[in-house]
Amino acid sequence: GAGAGSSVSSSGAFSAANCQGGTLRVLDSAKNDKGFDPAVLYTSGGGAIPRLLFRTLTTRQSVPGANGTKVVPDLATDTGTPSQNATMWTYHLKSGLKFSDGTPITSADVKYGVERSFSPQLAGGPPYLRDWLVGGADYQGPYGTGAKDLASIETPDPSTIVFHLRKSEGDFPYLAAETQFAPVPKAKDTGKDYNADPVSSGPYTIAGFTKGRELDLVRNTHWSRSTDQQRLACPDRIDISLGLSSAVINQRLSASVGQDADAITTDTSLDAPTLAKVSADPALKQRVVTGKFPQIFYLAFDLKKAPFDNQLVREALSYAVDRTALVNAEGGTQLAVPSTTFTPESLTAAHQDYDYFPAGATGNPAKAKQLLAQAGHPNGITVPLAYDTDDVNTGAPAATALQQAFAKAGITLQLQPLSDANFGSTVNTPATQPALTLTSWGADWPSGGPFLTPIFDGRQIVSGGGNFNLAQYDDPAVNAQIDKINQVTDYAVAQKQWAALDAQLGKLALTVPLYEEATSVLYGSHVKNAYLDQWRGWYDIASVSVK
Amino acid sequence: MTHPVLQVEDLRVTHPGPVTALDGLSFELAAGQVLGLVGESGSGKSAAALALLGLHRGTRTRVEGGVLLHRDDRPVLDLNRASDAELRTVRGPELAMVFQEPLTSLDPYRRVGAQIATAYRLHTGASRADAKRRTAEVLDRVGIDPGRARDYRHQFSGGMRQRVLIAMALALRPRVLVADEPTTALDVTVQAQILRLLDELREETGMALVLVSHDVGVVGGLADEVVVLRGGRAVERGATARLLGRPEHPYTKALLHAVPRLDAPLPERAAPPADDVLVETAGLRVDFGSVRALGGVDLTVRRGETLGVVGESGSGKSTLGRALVRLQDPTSGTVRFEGLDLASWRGRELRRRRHELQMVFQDPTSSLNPRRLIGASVAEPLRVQGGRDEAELRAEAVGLLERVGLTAAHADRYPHQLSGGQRQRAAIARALILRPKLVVCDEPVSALDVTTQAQVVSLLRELREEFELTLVFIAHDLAVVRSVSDRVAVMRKGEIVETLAAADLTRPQHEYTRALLDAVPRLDAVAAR
Amino acid sequence: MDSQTTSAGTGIGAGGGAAGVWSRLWARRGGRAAVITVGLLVLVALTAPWLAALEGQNPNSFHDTLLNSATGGSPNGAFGGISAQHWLGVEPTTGRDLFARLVYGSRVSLGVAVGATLGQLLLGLLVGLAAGLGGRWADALLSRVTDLALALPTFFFSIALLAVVPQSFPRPLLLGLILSGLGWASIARIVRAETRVLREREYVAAAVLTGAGTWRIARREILPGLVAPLATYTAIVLPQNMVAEAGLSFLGLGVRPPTSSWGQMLSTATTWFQVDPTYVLIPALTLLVCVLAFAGLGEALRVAFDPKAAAPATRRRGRTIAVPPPAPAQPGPTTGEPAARAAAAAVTTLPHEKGEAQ
Amino acid sequence: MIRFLLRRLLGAAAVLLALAALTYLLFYAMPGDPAQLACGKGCTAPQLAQVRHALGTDQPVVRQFWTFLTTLVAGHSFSTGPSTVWCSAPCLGYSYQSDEAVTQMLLDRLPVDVSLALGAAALWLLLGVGTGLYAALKPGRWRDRITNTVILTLGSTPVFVMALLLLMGACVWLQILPFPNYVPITEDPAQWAQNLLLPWLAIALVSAAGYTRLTRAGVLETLNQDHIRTLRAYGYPERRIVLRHAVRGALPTVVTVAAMDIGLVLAGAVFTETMFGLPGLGKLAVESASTVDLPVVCGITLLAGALIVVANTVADLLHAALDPRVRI
Ligand SMILES: Nc1ncnc2c1ncn2[C@@H]1O[C@H](COP(=O)(O)OP(=O)(O)OP(=O)(O)O)[C@@H](O)[C@H]1O
Ligand SMILES: Nc1ncnc2c1ncn2[C@@H]1O[C@H](COP(=O)(O)OP(=O)(O)OP(=O)(O)O)[C@@H](O)[C@H]1O
Ligand SMILES: [Mg+2]
Ligand SMILES: [Mg+2]
Repeated sequence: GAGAGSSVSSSGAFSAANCQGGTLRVLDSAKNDKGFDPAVLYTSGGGAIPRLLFRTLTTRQSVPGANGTKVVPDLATDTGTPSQNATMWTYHLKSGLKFSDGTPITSADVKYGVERSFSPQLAGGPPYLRDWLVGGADYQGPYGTGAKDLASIETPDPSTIVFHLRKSEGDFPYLAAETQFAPVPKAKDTGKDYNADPVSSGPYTIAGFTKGRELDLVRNTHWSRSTDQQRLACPDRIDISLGLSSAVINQRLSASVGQDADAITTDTSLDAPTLAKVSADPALKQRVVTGKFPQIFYLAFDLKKAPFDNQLVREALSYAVDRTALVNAEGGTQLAVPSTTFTPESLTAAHQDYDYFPAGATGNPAKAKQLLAQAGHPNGITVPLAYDTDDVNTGAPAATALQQAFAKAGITLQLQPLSDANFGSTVNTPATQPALTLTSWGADWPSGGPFLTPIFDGRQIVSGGGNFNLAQYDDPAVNAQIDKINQVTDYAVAQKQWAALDAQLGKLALTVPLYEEATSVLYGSHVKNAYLDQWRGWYDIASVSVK
Repeated sequence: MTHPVLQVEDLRVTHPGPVTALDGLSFELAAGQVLGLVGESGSGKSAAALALLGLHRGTRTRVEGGVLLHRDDRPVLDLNRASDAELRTVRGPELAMVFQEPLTSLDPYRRVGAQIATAYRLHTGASRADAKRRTAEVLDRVGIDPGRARDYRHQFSGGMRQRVLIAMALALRPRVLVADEPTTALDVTVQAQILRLLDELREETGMALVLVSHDVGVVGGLADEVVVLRGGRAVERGATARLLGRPEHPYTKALLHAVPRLDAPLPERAAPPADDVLVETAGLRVDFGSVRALGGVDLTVRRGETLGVVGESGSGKSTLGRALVRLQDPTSGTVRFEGLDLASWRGRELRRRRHELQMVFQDPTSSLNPRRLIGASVAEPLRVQGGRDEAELRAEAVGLLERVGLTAAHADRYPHQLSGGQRQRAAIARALILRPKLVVCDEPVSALDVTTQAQVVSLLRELREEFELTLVFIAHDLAVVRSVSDRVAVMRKGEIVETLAAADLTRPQHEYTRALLDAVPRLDAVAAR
Repeated sequence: MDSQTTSAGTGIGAGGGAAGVWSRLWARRGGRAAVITVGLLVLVALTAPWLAALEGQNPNSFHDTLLNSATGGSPNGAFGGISAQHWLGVEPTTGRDLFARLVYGSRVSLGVAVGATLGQLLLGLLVGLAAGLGGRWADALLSRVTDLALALPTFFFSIALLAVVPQSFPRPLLLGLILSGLGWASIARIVRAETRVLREREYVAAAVLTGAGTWRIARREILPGLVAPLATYTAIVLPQNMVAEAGLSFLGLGVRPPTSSWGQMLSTATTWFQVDPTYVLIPALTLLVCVLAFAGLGEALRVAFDPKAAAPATRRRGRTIAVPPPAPAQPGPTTGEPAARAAAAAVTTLPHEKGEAQ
Repeated sequence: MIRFLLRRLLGAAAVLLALAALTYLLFYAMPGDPAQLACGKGCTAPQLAQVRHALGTDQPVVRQFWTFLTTLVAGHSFSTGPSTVWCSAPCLGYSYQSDEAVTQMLLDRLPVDVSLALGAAALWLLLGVGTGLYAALKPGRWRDRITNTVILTLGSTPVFVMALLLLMGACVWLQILPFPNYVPITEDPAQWAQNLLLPWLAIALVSAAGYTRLTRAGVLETLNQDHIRTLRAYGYPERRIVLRHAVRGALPTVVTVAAMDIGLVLAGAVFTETMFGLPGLGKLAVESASTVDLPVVCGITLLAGALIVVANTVADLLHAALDPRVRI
């Protein structure tokens, strides 16, 4: 990772032993008006703020650098024991674990937490559980009269929990880091209202919460460092301001006046103007950290629609791309890095370099024209391009940059902006899906599995919405290959195989990889031990200190 | 003769333009004396009146000459050269003014009592209680119940507002009162009351009065001396009786001649046959919400005759006129035109026959579309009828304009580029262009000068013969009505109190008619004084 | 008399002497300046392609070489990259030419503002006239509809509408339609109130007596009297519509890329204020000049349409009318904040008959 | 008076009903699917159907609207999952996004807009009427022109630009104020005022222009009226004439317009709220519209409509109170 070198804060000596005290301020643009229901949250690696409230069976390792992509035990004693073909996973809970109300955490609480994420009232979490667990497809959650529990999760004793999967999933320990695996005491479950005041199992608990405005966290006195190796929990209080404009957040962090000196943000990276300002100010530069969340921005073709059923046309588009303009449109080299591979470089283990259709830095329109002519379009083509207007990254700047570059190759892009509210429902439903979409895919955990499976596994094509295999690519051989890799429980081995699969698929030009995003973030001048982890490319609040 | 209180020397007022509104006016005024300033519209009367109080100051109007305020036979202040502060101290206690527009000269947002009291306190520094007492006193003096001091101006009638303004002046006991057309907006009966009031006050307090009016009759009744203004110049000046009895200047003679008189001989005219009824109303009633404008009017208009309608303001004259031409639907009762109920005209028939009924309105400014050329306005009825090209339209319009005493050049002007009399001629031309059978003239000459009024009245008389018109002539001026009408209907509070032949108007049956007659100022009586 | 030379005189009188208005407008210094500025703006919009060609640029071409990719894509060189090739510099992160975008943007900004204003006027005029001249029931019904439109949280509705309508619908047209669809109500109120006053005028009664129909009276007698207040109102709402477009662009609901408009430029530029002030100043100043010019034009028009403004008002005798509560005016639908309303209400206090209840 | 209010109330109810129906229709036509949004990224078709059912969006629109109305006047019970809760009238339902009671959400945010509106109105009136008078005292002179130009310039600045400039000026360059962070007046009045100062200024500076014009025009028009001449004829000092009497003529319109403007800000000042991060109705409106959060959208529309209608009524009443000639 390019940002690894500068990924640790440099503001004075930091000692984990006596970092406790003070109030950390967090300035976020997210409103969190859905609150914090572990069943509904869709986070990577437990998220930033949720990780302070919820402990999960496993979690990400909180260290700077490449080791940050490692999954480590949290509530559980290890990252899980797989059965022979990785269809059954067994966890044992540590002893002495308690909720913030003092009651002990049992395996039944974990099971209940997973079960309630199946209830339609609490929809919104990641789809894997429903797909992987035996009986998951039909399970409706624990609510309502006549509701049953989910038989494929067993709790033979209060500290043991066993998951039965319907197929091999070597990545299960990574999934177990999601908030759906946080314990929820059934007695305190208030269903839809739970999100405003969930029972904490993490180092902090909610003292005050106004959705959309502010969230105040104070220490959970029943949490102790002795059972938790991943969270330092330095500040005594964490005051989170929600719903701020991102321009204001960047202004406040760079000014770092008064209480803002103790401030960080969990969701607002530097925008281009601030970056330009920072570049000219060495003092400010000191307070910037960079990192990457493995996410690829790419052009998705619908292979079922002409002219993209023709590989030559897809190749032509691959050649025509001007990645320099795209990178500039995103705010320059500090905010985006060109990528010719689908699995980005930041997904280190699962990345293998290739560039089958070399477009150079600014595109090769001549080659593209030639390919188009070859494909029977000597006068160029006109195609629509759908993009998400509300997404700062895949939004208008990138779309217009593409439009300009493609114009040189005789490809006319008709921009088709979709608002955030419509983007998902339009693009991810095959019936309404546009032929060409500018979109992105990020890993739910740092592995090739969640990166490639939803996009290229033919069995993942769904007709009624929620379809991410936009190419609608279905090759039995590839499907079998995916199944085979999923059985591998050795992380390193599995990643090598995913990387090879990516390189193999790349030859077909099923997508045009464009760039991956880099994150640059400011933090207040008093903040210590602020680094971006490699799993999510963001701060781990649990390790930041203001003392 | 006593000492002068006000001495005016060669007063000149020049409006930006430059327009010379007043070109050298001089006079002296002693305590208790009344000076009348008469002249037609635009002759510079208001310019002079305003200059007497220095009210042109702060505008772009230039004032030259002297307005000297005397005390103990000595000039103490030249208003034209005084400082703003000096001017302020004499406005009110020394010089006060009553304006032509009683409707708007009071503050709409403040109680009338408060307005009098504030003006009083401003100059006397009296306490609130004293001011209140004084307010009650003066209101009572001008004949307004002091209890109404808490009302707002819109709750008063025109005459009452004028009384309030007089009371305001009275409160400060000014030595000179300038009254700029104080009765123009009022009914004759009310006018008579106000004039009487002014005269009484003059006698009581010994204040001098400058009475400005276009109406020789009004001035004549009160003034000791009269100045006749024309085009900003004093053309003649003299003691009232002499000037009215033996005018020397030809303009003064013309002015006096044009004043309609109740005793003027009526021209001989054959009375139209009484059985040839053109319009007939039966039990005509019109209500506006709770206001009854007309309360059961029975009226006949014979073909070819001119029926005059008189009455005070609000008596329902206009409403009656509008009902006759179907601009106003009756609440109950009928209007029959040539035996046919007007209400039965609908749709196409209404459009087709509508033009047989026409109206000439009181306000020549409002009755012509200000954004359309005169020619176009006159031709508009023809255009509605259709079937003529532009050249024909123009030819007809110009023809009629020439008939009413205008020229083709007037056709290409806008209403505001014409004088009031010219505008009224154009309006008459428009009413006649479709050869109507009935023309209702709603106070067609009330807004005009006496000389212009006389011209328009004689024009109507001529046209009546030429176009074989039946006229309903509405006016509040008895003399004017008498001079054109065959018969006169007298209205009061929405009802017709009596209808009599024009010749009999001076011998009324009904006491209301008599009261009306008595209130009219008589020139002859003055001249004889 | 030669009918050829004079027929113009009796010709269409309803227009109300455009020549007179024009000469009065031109006679005043402020009016002349406003007319010239507005004229120039319109000229710029009309000749945008030629102006851009004169500079040798087009509004949509990227210029990566003019940007510093390491510092957020800010332009190389001083003042936002102003140079002989790029008269007003280039846009950060894309390198698109700002002069070309500005002149092309004027087409959208002026177009939307003018279109929206015309739409508002047309709708407001139709509804207001119908209510003012119609019978009791028509008036009651239309007044209620107007009330409803006035009670619409307009800004909010425009957001919703912009989201509802398919993206394939031309954006500037949509903006114009939405702004006019949501902003007509206050005009309707003004027109209705004014019509009620005008229809009491005696020349309207005279027109009725000629047998003219309602429509003809509306067109020939009432409409000319509405021109002055509407012209003034137009000068106020037009800039408001322009600012409204900027506001919608700020929320990402304006024109679609790569089209430029002043609002779009301004909204993307605001965040660059510290780093590249010229980028912000250019659209901001343009907008300002435009607003001032239209405001000046409004004031000048008000005077031009009222030749007797300086002369003492003519007095009227007799019955007077009740003072109607001032027609509430509304801001351009998308300002969200009051700004325009007060300005617009100023129109309703233009001198016309102010009587009082007896 | 009573009759007027009653009639107004009836009219308002009709207007609000129409408003609600319009909103419902509008959002029904909107392509976004609230269920899809609630269901999340990996939502499958059957899951989507369940979520739709849970939200009630699988019902025909008329039915949904009817439910909305009955809920509003009679209350309704809602399932939270493990249990059901009763939402009493006036119940606007629960947000699809946050599962909060909409009535409560609105009540939480209203104080922000009330604070915003009242403070801003005080400022803009002060500024607008002040400059208007200042200009009217010497019409046509240079100070009149300069005031006019300055005020117009401020007035033609989009609110979001004004807000940005104020933020940059006060918080970044001069650092005389901290970045605004809304504090309820009940918690700390001083902090409340300090934090709202910039938002107030932003709205006031932009809005004052209208009031300057209105005041200036009103005063000048009144100065041309006959009753002012009467005052002059009685030796009233010119200053007193302008400041006490001519102002009176401008007042009814100014106050009327201000009342309506306050209604508008109360109904949500989107840009100011967005720029200063104020958790008010305007921001909520934009956000809920973009997430097709139908109950919130309808709730806000109704509230905003009601506020505007109330403001218009108050404006009429004030006008009548200030102008003795108007009767209601
Ligand atoms: N403000 C002004 N600017 C230019 N000319 C004016 C102005 N006021 C009055 N005039 C002109 O000055 C002349 C005298 O006007 P003044 O008002 O004194 O007449 P008047 O005798 O009072 O008439 P009326 O009987 O109509 O009141 C007229 O020609 C009039 O047109
Ligand atoms: N449109 C109307 N609405 C309400 N009341 C009206 C209306 N028109 C006239 N009135 C009232 O009806 C009565 C008669 O009015 P009308 O205009 O017929 O009187 P008039 O004799 O013509 O008075 P003037 O001499 O002042 O013209 C008055 O009390 C007047 O206030
Ligand atoms: Mg006069
Ligand atoms: Mg009348």
